[in-house]
Amino acid sequence: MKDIRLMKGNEAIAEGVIRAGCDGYFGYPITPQSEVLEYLMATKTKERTGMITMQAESEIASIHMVYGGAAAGKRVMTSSSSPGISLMQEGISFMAGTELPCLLLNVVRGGPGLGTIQPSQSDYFQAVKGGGHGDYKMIVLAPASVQEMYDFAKLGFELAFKHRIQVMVLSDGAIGQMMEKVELDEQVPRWTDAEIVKMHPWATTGKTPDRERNIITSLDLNPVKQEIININLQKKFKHIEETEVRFERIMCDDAEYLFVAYGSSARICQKAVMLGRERGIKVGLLRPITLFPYPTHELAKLAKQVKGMLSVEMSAGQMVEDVRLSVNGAVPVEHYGRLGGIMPAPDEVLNVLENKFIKNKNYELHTH
Amino acid sequence: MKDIRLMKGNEAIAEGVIRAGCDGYFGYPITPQSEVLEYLMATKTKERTGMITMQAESEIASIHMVYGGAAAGKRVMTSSSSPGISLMQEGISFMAGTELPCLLLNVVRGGPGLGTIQPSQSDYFQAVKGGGHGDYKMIVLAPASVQEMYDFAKLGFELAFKHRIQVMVLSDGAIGQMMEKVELDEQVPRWTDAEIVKMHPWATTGKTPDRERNIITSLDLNPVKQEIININLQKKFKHIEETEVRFERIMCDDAEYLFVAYGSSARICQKAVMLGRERGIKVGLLRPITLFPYPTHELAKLAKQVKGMLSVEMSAGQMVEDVRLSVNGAVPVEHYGRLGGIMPAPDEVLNVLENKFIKNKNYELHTH
Amino acid sequence: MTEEIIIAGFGGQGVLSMGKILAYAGMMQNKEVSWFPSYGPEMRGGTANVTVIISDERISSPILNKFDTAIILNQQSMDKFENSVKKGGVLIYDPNGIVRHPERTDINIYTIDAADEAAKLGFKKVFNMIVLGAFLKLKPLIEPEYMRKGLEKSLPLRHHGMIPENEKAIELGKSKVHEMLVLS
Amino acid sequence: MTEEIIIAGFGGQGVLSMGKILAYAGMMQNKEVSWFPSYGPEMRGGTANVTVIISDERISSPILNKFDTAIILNQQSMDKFENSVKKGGVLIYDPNGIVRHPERTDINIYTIDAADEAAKLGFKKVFNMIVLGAFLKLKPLIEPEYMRKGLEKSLPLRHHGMIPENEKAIELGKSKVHEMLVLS
Amino acid sequence: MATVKGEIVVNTERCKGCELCVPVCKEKTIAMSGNLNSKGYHFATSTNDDCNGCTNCAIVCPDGAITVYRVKLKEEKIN
Amino acid sequence: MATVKGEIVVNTERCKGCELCVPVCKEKTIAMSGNLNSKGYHFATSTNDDCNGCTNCAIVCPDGAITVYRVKLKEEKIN
Amino acid sequence: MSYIPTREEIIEDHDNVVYERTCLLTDNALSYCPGCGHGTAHRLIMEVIEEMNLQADTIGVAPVGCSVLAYDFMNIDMQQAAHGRAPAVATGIKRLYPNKFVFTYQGDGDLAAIGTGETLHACNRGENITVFFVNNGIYGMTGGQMAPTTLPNMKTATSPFGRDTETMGHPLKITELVSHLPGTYFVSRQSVHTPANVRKAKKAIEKAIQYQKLNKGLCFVEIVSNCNSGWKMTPLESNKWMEENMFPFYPLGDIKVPK
Amino acid sequence: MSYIPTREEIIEDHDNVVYERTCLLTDNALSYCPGCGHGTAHRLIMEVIEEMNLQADTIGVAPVGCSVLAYDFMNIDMQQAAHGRAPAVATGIKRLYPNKFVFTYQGDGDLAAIGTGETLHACNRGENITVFFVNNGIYGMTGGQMAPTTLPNMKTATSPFGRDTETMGHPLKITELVSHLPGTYFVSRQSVHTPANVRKAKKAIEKAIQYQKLNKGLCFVEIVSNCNSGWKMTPLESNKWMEENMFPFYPLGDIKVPK
Ligand SMILES: Cc1ncc(C[n+]2csc(CCOP(=O)(O)OP(=O)(O)O)c2C)c(N)n1
Ligand SMILES: Cc1ncc(C[n+]2csc(CCOP(=O)(O)OP(=O)(O)O)c2C)c(N)n1
Ligand code: SF4
Ligand code: SF4
Ligand code: SF4
Ligand code: SF4
Ligand code: SF4
Ligand code: SF4
Ligand SMILES: [Mg+2]
Ligand SMILES: [Mg+2]
Repeated sequence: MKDIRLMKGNEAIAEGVIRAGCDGYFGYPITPQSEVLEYLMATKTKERTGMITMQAESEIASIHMVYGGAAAGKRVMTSSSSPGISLMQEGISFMAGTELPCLLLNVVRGGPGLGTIQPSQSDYFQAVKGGGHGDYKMIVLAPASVQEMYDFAKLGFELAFKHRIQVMVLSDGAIGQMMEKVELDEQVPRWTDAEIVKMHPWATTGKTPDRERNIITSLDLNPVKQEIININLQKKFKHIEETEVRFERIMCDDAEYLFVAYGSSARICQKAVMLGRERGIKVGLLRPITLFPYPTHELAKLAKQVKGMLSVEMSAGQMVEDVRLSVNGAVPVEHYGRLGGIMPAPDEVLNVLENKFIKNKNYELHTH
Repeated sequence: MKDIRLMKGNEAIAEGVIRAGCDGYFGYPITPQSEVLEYLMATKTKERTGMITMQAESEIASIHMVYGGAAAGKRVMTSSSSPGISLMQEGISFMAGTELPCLLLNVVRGGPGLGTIQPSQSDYFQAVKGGGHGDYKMIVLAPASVQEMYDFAKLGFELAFKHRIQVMVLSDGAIGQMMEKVELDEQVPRWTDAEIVKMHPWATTGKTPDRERNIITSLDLNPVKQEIININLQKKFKHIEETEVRFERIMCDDAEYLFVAYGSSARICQKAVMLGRERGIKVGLLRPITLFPYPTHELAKLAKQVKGMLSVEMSAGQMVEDVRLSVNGAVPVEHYGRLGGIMPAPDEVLNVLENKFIKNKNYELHTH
Repeated sequence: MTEEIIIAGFGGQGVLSMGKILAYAGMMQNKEVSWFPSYGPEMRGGTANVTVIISDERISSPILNKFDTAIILNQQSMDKFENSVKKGGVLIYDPNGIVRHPERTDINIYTIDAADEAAKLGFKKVFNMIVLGAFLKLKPLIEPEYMRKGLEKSLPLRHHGMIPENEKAIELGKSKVHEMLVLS
Repeated sequence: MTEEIIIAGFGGQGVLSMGKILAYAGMMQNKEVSWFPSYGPEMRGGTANVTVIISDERISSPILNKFDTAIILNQQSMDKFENSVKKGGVLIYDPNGIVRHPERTDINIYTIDAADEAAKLGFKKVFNMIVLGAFLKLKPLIEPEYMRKGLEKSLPLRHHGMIPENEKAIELGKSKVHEMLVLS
Repeated sequence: MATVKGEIVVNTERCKGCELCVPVCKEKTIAMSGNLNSKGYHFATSTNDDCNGCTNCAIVCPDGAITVYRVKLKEEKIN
Repeated sequence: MATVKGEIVVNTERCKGCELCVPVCKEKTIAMSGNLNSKGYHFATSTNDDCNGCTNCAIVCPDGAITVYRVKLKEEKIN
Repeated sequence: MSYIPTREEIIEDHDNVVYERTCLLTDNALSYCPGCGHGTAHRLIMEVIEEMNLQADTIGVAPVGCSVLAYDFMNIDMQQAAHGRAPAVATGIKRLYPNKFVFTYQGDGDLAAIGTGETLHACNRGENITVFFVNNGIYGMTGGQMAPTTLPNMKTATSPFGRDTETMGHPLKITELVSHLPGTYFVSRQSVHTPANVRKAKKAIEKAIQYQKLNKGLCFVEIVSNCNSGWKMTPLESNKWMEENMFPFYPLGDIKVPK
Repeated sequence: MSYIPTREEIIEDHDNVVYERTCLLTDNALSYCPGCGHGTAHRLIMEVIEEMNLQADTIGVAPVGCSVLAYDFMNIDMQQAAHGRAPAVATGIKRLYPNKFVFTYQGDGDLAAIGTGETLHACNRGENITVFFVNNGIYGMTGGQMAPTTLPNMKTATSPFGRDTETMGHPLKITELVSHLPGTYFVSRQSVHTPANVRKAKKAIEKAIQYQKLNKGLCFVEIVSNCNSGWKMTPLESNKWMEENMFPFYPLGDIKVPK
């Protein structure tokens, strides 16, 4: 029998990581994601699977505990919300430099600063362009449902270890706090220490006589070597761009106008597509699931078909840059966003699309 | 008589802030910028102008000391290099949310992680797109000489207070460590406390009976109010985009090909322009001085004139996105970068330009 | 079938758990459901509301500004949500504490004296179940057996003894809802 | 006039300060100058080098890979920079400790026995000034009065007493540089 | 016999009904009202004439809801 | 009279000429060489036969440059 | 017998007021739960500032925690600091305004978890600031998670089976710790749940402010307080629980006094 | 009289070796300045790990500081941690590998400035890790700036006129501080500049490792060391200066021992 539950997004991903065989969670409370740590504590992960759940003294400590565990080959993660994720930027850059796999969850709230605890998507740049220093990318997964919050736990760990990369689940307060039906799957067993030694020969598990010592470091003072390290990193990112793009096409086949939206904005746009079709507008939705790698080619293809694209984000215009870079001037790309924790409504975004592209009025944007 | 000195870039900006009437510097050592704090300490700022120079326990403490000082209307600053700047991202986002003026210096080194201490330009995204959470922008000044390191101290404080915004001087290890001639100007007097009360009525200087209490906060839990705050912020950024763009055109008037480069890369490209002209190539250089606001319109204009643009950065390709967004497909835009602390040479970048656009060979990029 | 519901009132009135029971019951009856709360410290003593959607199809937006049904339990929520009911939709409210009654004529308005009834029972906690009963009378989306399953799933084990009381309250609610005369 | 110079050797040989004195002197003579060092912990006991540019015009790139003159003070630097001298350019080196001598035939190569001369003087510290003298002999960019001003500006006051010794060492260097016979 | 007489005034809108003021009143002057304020709280109220103005209630009130008054009674000297 | 005899071997390429080993040798066995190693350091060297293998020099050497040997001398019993 | 005035007569005359809310508390209703000690702590600090006539000279720093909105209630110039960073923020202010009175107001999560470094170093440097530290053994604001100061076996949202000192560490006596640093001048632990304690706490606050005016270094006043919501008790129960459980571990009184 | 063997005879026979560099130090030349105590500290730790046969069970954490490259010298699995975060990194490892021997190696800037929070909380939680703390009173790596442990009036690149305790604070005795926390089990301060001190330091290191194997909580071994480059002295001068100036302030010996 299928194991179906009604869960909050935050609970779903917590249950998801347990079932994905996660070895350790290290985190610090912050709204709207504290349920992740609370759920893990309440479910006694240690007794259930042996997974360690630990409240750290700060987000900075959390990310470096993750670093330590990841560098020893374990499936580890942390979660936070915007201000806490900002504090982790140095640590994330260190994990990028050392190519350590891990799962990071940002349940985004409105910024800048302390901002608000309401949902937002204004951390796109930070997640996708790199909020830390140096040239690096993370794989960024954008769940649009509680089920995906659950699913991306397992997918996240898989991708993280496949590519030795940090995977960030970029969620938001709405997805984190809402309840939906979730179908759970089987428990993936945690790796034994012996399996880790075998599967991850780079991991610092203790130097045995049969191999050289393992070193996890992001430092090389020799610029020639450092450049090679960086070039190899870039090659990896390129490879990921070629192989790991994920997106969902909703009513795109005959679309004349396109919403581009991820996460909870995509849910809103999905409804707007339905409303639009009722109004007789041939509108579709391209929902990027991976924000890095971005579905650039898909958008370039769609640019040949549609008359205009509207990037809908709960931000002042961040992802829209990637849409524009994808279509490279081939078709008008506009942005519509709500800020500060406000979520747009389906008819609202549909009206904007109509006004921008169809009625061609000089529509007054909320954000400018 | 003019006061001319031979100084390191780091020393020049230190002298610059003193003369710009800076009230307080708070910082933590890190190569390649520790000379800033060392110079300030050695020059006894307290005795010279009354300026406070303080070594903090960390970069995080530094940025929040800056927050405190700025919120009380003082001209304050911090400086660091890449990993230290990553640690400040939460603090910077708080300053953005509270619209506090300050001067920030990033003498960029190679990343990600601990990386190297050699010069790099791989923190462009962090500085320009926003490494912290939320929708915000800083004014980003990119000095290309020691003189500009000096000049941008004063300019930086002026812009910071004019717009109540954070101004980041995005330098790099090369500009920070090299010595050039610097012409110093007169000491700008530090503001008296009374002047601050007058000039900055928002500053928390102690509530007097003649006014309401002043509050510096980035929090508003009411999303409607929070959205208004954010919209006003966006309006400010828009205004800055309209009024504060700075760039330098070098041999652009008749250019058929264009380098786009900032900071020390621009110095290299300037030499490459000279070499190119010797070879008979009509090549020019557009040097953005402000990275935000970006010289989008200037590049869009130049896109009508040139046959190709090469963005040269000591990074895997960051500013190139802004070049592409500016020209919107009108002209091919390529990127050339060296990584990990390596600086390209003038003939090297010229060769790349020739090969990409003129000989039209399939030039093998270093970075891909 | 898709039913889009907003439930809004004071924190402490059981708004969120009423939504949760409804969503659980819908899920047990094999429907798609979503439950989206207002959250955060503003809930402390302030207002609380939750959007519940029950549907036969995959749910698109869990966040809405128009609803098939609004269940309104204080004045603030009335001010906020009266105009969010779709034309022809349903508004149910408890008149207790309501100063300005709804004025729309293009929707169907019902009242339920849940606070009074709960007080009469001497059992204030079932207030929200009485309201839920009123809703279910008007929108019989969920069959009683699934309501029970929903209660079982959403209440912690130690409260399962209370399920009969809750069911009774639901039945009471069903019997006490009545339509407001629209004077137009 | 633009002169692009690399000075390279061990940390401790006074490479950076030699470049600094040259740059200061150039500045005093109203030229444009730049001084760009290798920096960081690799300097600890490792190699050190500095690019100095002296020019009548605004200096474009302070970072170069081709030089008019290379002043080379150990083997590692010879290996690294011999090929960076422009065709027709100048390479000056101290043969002390050099195992593999320069082999290019399209540049002008000079030697200066600065270590030996300094040892003879019993005053090792002026080693770099002797080298600087050799350079100035070949490239008399800076007039002696500005060299003195450069020394004054770049040395801390407490070392000003040493300026005459430094000047003498420069003169010594000028007299001791000699061209290498190119066997080709 | 009391030589002072006190009175308290509770700002019923500020009062949150926490009841902290009740036990600290030696004179048992304060009790919680059966009525609610606009925020739904039962507020504190003065229930007898015994208040001596000691201010205990006011200084433990987290919401600064109580103002205390006191007058000295002009006492006729006995003896 | 010594009942043991020691010897040290200095890894002259590891030695950085810090001189820390010199004063800790009670036997005054160690001195700095006039020669330089390839990194330019004057290295430590054993200058007499008095080493007793006490290891003092080796255990203060930050660079682990000294190996110490010791043999027991077969002593003829007097008395 | 004397004439006994009526209630109306008494309250009509403002001269009869022996206690009223200080004007340095705004008219905004406090956002705290009923019975929460934060309100009393706010009031005491504002009373002292009023009495010492320091309003125009005061710059306060609010933390992240339930008291994040302190600036809505305290009628003084205030800055809201990022979580844990109030001591750094206050340092920045005080260094630039050595003659102002600068204080931070922080919770236990803010001061003793994420802000440990800033707290310790401000104390160690002997910054001339005053730290008011409200220790309620829990993260009130975020819904009752474990704090560094949570007592052994105490149940919170993130220690639902009680704080297990084996894996979660012992409660951190940060106040004792900072008292060991030469930079702290006056360190005291108080509570505000009874009239007597309120009076003592106010004395400690007065001293702390006095000393700052004399440039004596950092003064640190802890207030052990209830978080009845987080502890899931009524206000009266929570104060009782506090006396029985918190005070034995966090004994009240001065910890470091000037010699 | 006995036969006295020749030098060649003695060193020919490996059985005669009474001291040689442990095989747990790699062949890489140490990157430290001549005479720097880091090298000796490295060696002692590696000797003990060798003697206790722990190589396969050890995961070390290198800091940011002069010893950032410790992994080039220690022949064990190692992770390089961000500046100040080694205790958090070690916590992450140890929680997931409770049977491994996990240690951090940190400088005073790393451990007592930027890393204060991580240090204190790892100590407070009683993480079963061992912290080796090399206190040289300065930031060696970055060119000799002031550290939290810099002595009063000591000149550094950022206190060129001497550490002014009025504005820069007093030197921080972090070791004494952490010894007050219930989570620390064994806390000791040693030096490695004389044979006798080296021997004592090694004993302390042995104990610290032993106790970790017994899951006793956090063990903390400070090594007061020279930074002759930063102090601008010869190695011998610097050791003398250390004895005369550092030891009075940072007295050697055990600070907390198991009861
Ligand atoms: C960087 C960051 N991390 C986490 C949070 C979430 N957060 C807000 S308040 C708080 C703790 C509050 O506890 P405490 O300081 O004890 O104050 P109290 O509410 O108990 O008075 C936390 C973790 C935040 N706002 N910012
Ligand atoms: C986030 C960050 N800030 C600053 C630095 C620069 N930095 C490198 S090492 C160091 C201090 C080293 O001092 P210490 O820890 O005492 O070690 P030592 O070199 O003295 O052994 C600093 C500040 C850095 N690498 N990262
Ligand atoms: S002032 Fe004293 S006597 Fe009067 S009501 Fe308050 S506590 Fe009671
Ligand atoms: S203490 Fe204050 S808030 Fe609490 S019941 Fe009494 S008057 Fe009301
Ligand atoms: S082993 Fe002892 S006696 Fe021999 S050289 Fe070394 S210190 Fe001297
Ligand atoms: S202690 Fe070691 S490094 Fe120093 S001089 Fe002696 S052998 Fe050489
Ligand atoms: S949650 Fe706790 S600390 Fe916060 S206001 Fe309520 S009782 Fe006070
Ligand atoms: S700088 Fe100091 S700590 Fe670093 S290696 Fe040199 S002597 Fe040692
Ligand atoms: Mg608390
Ligand atoms: Mg140090």
